[in-house]
Amino acid sequence: MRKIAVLTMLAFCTAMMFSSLAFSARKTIIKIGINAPLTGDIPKVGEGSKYAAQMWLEDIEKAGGLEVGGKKYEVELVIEDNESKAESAVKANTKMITQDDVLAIVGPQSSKQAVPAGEVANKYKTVMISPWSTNPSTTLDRPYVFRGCFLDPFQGPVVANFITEEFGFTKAAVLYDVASDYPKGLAEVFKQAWEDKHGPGSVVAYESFTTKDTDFSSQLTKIVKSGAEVLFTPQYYNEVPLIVSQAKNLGWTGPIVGSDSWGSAETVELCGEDCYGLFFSSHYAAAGAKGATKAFIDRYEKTYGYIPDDVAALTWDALRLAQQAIQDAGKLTGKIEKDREAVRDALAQIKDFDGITGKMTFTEEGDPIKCAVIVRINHQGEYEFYGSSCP
Amino acid sequence: MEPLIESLNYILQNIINALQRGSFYAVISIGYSMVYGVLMLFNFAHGDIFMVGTYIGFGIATVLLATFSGLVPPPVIFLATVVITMFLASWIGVFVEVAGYRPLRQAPRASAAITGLMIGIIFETTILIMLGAKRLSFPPLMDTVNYHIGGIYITNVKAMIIIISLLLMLALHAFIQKTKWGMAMRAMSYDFLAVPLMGVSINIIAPLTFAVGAGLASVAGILYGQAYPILDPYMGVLLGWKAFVAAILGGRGSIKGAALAGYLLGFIEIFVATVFPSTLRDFIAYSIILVILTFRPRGFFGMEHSTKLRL
Amino acid sequence: MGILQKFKQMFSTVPMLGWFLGILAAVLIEYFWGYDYISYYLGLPKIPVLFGALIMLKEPVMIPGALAYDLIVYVIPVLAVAKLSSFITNPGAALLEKLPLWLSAVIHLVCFYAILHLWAGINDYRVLVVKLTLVSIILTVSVNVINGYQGEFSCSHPGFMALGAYVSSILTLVLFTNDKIFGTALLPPALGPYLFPLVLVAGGAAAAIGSLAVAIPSFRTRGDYLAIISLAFMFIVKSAVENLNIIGGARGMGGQPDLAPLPVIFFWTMLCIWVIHNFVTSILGKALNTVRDDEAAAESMTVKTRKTKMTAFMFGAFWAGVAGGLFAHVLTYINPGMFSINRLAEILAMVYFGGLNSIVGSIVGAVSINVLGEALRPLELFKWIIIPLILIFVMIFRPYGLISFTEINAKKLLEAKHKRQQGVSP
Amino acid sequence: MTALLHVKNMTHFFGGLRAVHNYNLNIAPRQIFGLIGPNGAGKTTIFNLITGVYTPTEGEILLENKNIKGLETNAIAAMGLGRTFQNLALWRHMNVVDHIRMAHYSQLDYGLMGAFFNSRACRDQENQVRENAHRLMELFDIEKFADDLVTSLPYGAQRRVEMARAMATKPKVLFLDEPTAGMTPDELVKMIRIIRQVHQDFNVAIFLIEHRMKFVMELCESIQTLVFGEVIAQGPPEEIQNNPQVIEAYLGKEDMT
Repeated sequence: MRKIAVLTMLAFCTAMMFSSLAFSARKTIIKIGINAPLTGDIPKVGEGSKYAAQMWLEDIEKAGGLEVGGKKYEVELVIEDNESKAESAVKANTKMITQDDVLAIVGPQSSKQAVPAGEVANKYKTVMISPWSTNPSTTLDRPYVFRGCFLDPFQGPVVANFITEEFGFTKAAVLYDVASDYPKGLAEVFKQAWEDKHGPGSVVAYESFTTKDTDFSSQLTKIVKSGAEVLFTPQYYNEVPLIVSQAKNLGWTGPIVGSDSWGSAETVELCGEDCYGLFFSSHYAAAGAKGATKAFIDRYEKTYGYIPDDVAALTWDALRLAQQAIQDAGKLTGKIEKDREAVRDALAQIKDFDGITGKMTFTEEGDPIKCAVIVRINHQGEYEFYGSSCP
Repeated sequence: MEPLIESLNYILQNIINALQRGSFYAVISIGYSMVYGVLMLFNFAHGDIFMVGTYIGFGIATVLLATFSGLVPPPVIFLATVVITMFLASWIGVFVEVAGYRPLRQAPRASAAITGLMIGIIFETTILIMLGAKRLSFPPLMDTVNYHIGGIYITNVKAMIIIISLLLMLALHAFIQKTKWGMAMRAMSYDFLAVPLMGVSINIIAPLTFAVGAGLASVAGILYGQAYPILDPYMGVLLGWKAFVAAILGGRGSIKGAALAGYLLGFIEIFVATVFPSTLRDFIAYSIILVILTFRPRGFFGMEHSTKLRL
Repeated sequence: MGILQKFKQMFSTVPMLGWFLGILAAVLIEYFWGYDYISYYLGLPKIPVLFGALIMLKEPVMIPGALAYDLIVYVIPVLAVAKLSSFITNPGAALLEKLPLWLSAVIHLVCFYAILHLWAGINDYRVLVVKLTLVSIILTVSVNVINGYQGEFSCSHPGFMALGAYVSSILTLVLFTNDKIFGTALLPPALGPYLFPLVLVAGGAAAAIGSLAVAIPSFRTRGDYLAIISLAFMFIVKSAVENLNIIGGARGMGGQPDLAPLPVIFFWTMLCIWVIHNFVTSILGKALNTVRDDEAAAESMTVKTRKTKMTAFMFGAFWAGVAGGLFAHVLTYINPGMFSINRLAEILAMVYFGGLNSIVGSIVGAVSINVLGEALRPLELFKWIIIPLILIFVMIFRPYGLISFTEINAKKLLEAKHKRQQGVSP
Repeated sequence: MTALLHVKNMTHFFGGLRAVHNYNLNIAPRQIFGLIGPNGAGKTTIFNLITGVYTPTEGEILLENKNIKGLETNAIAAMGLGRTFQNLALWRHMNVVDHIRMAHYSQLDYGLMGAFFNSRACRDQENQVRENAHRLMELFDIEKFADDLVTSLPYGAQRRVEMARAMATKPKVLFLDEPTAGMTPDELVKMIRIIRQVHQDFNVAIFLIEHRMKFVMELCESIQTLVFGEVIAQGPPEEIQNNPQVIEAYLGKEDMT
């Protein structure tokens, strides 16, 4: 008994001593949460977000902290993995808000995590900016949730218009992943937009597959047979190369057009020459970028060894938006609830924010009004600016 | 006459598609089925063994192509890749057996299944940690040539996949029928206890079975890399579960059954998507399986025996 | 070993009530002094949320601080209060022993809930973790009915859960909320909390009816074939939901009213444990074991094996449906991708880790996997190496799971532990 | 003679193979009836046919003048046809008392809801079953094993558990499939005593398959000899013992213990 007591006391004392090393009075630190899919289905997206965030933090640290209302504050990133699962994203958001006291959250990227996570952020009145989620319900009726990109209902018609104007086609085919929220939503919007333009039945083949499928031969055979002139496939970078090469092998000769989910450097790396000459809509075009955009791309490539995906660029913009909003808020009171509200108000007020993916002004819903870019994959395998479409 | 030929072509084209898809299911589920037959285990790690095999194949192919490209004809490189990969991958199989399943030989089968599942997750994560989140592209081991025969498109890769898969199955069949090891495996799938009597230790047969299964899976992985050249650490998960379905559908320990069920799965998937709206593919495909099993509760070649989980 | 034994003996006189009192003391200490004093002086940024696991893994420099916190706030108060108060808690427990067992159990549960509420209430993240853990407990216990007690290898639980989640979500969206798809609320939202139990039961019933698709083939199909039937069922449910655009398809369904606060979930979890415990200890429930161990013998001993199998499936599915309903209202968002292979692996891990044929085991399994999953969060990828490794070791050394073939003995758990028993029970 | 169990012209085919041919049986109340025959003669098949594991291709089976052919095994068992198995069919993960409790299954009527919510009816009935189980265990001398897993019991005790379990179903006819298989002489003597006692205390008729002639001769009032699915002789023990056909078909081939 005595032995235990002595041991306990000893342990206690050592603990006190050691922790005094780590001891620092509670000062106001600006914490920004990053909710990213580091594991799970799309780890590459998580990696891009993480890298962009680390680059941003580097900048802040170089400047010796973030200056708000004439005072420099230390900034800390809280990076949480959401495992690409909805409930994990909810947990991560709850943890960051209630435990880590973050001032704002950037992420989650995919809509299937951003929609439920947004609910949490809104409930706790914390600003959340999803850089990449294009599902309208992410921000719908949620004053505290913003996004850094355009929405599906905007992108679909942009692509439909582009194809009509560029090629003059009237018959289109769509191939999409029925089990994944983003491709499915965009496929529906595109179909609607195309049929509004060319009459019902002008989408001659509307085929789907399921996440993780790698064989699209029966769908593509159907599409080839349907007599479509163009194939629209709003898929991710890991599926696009397979779709493109299988289509070619099954006798498809028309153009294949994609959406912003193509905008990863890996698309062309994995796809190779098969993808040269294809078009997709995106948030920004890496090749031939100028100014701040180019600076970002070059720096990212230098640090991490590859050209940043659109996710990285959007995350960068989202973080800078958050930074701007915090600075605009004027001063930090140290009372987290108050500061969060101030940041939210400041963010909603931001006009013509000059992001590397375009100029942004938020609507009432917290969606940015920004332009879409049509990108062409040129014969060096670079993403080339081809045109843009603004709302 | 025109439309008739056209629809005939359409069907033929889809048969070729289904044959390619079915080949993968067949080869992978045979590996699954062998373990299942011999040890009565669900080897839930099989999908991930396939994944690891594919990555090994990727590594070997990359190295060989970098060193010998241009010096040696492509078929030689291809063959060398297959042989080396098979050899290395079979050690993965042995490792899984020794580390994960051997300590559990007396345990309930479900526990062993969970161990397999966990080994699979460890493989996935290890690959993710080692190689990062980047997807890899399997280098083509031959130039794709696309033949257009009377309205049907077939590439040399496709033809090769179908042929090599068939050859593999025949070779395996010969191995099982003719060699001492194969016979021991067959004996074991009849009776767990008979084999020690024959003078062959289960501690040799079990790893051998895993090795053969892993070897097959790795060849399937190389072929898979030719057909669908994008590798990611989670690529084996769904395939593994589908192989599980095919192996058991085929009947316990029946190589023939597993191969048949594999092809059947390929055909169901392709043709359901062809005939019905493809959004309903999974719904209809799995309903068909459910109905088959309701009316043929022992699979195709399943033996009359009542197996319960040895709890 | 010696110290451990001594330790065990020292605390063998503490009844459950005493432990509750100890934990209560710890929670009160944390509640009043945790933030302002203890964590402050230990240099911790905040009250460590999961016993400091998160902060320790993230910043190793905090390890001593977090450990000291655990020691000061939890270990010492719990042990000290539990031991020192045994002179009062033992008579207390003896007094409760005189009451009917159910009343005594209810009193204990109420005490336990009060403490849990206080503990979780310190931080909403804790609340969420506790909620999801409780839902997992329901789920795990319900799987154990089929996979443990009845010994099948059923893979369909994510499907059952999905049925429950969707049906109950549709009901609450139709009845209590103004929704885009389903129009204005049919009933005043204030009625929500009162009718929520019925909604959950409806979700459970839907899952139970759905389970017939697996249960009926199970009359003819044995063991392994049943495993793929159930797997096929899971894929069918997922694919069906994906194709139903009215309920959101792959986009999922959100906006469920927040009808599942902690007390509601706690109540349902306890109800589930109680009902399943009653069932599996009754002869009708033990019939599951007889079907598992020897079906022919069961038949000859007058057991209606068909009915038994059907009951097991529908019963297990019912609770999975209830768990799904609660899950949907905790997250207030569901999509079909949540109820797929990943969920299946997680459920199986919890059941087999905890222990087959044992409710206690399932509770242990669900709690440990959930808490581990959260606590190891800072390790990111390495979490998915450590958790599987732990599971493999458990399977190797305890093939039936940590605690298997053990039932709750409420009487023994709650009884007073007097000093004189010390010699009797080691 | 009013038969308790009456089997008439029962014939059964497995696929094309005729396993049992024109089998007739009459067991009177309280009678001990033996069935002997060489291995593979179809003795266990007859048990399985009567108890409903298989449905006979032809013939009729009456228990107390009620048709039981085609009913499910559990229904037949509940009507009063208890049995034991040749190779013990105990439940590996269950303790002894639960074995005996389980066999009361058909005597409960509290329903599923009663079980879920532990209703009064459920508690009362379960308590009664528990009492009855302890009585039975005492009778069969297995009380001391009550909380042990059956797999940890000595062989003889396992046999007795099976008997006790069968008796718990309140049978009118008890089918014993080689009750002494694999027993030591000591255990054998004990078994004979137990069977006698069961016969007396429970007022049951007993139908048993046995290999050990001595055992059958001592216990049975009437014996049938089965060869290749056909009865070749029937009568009291002395008669069977001296029947030349039996000696040739059965005793001549098998060594007699």
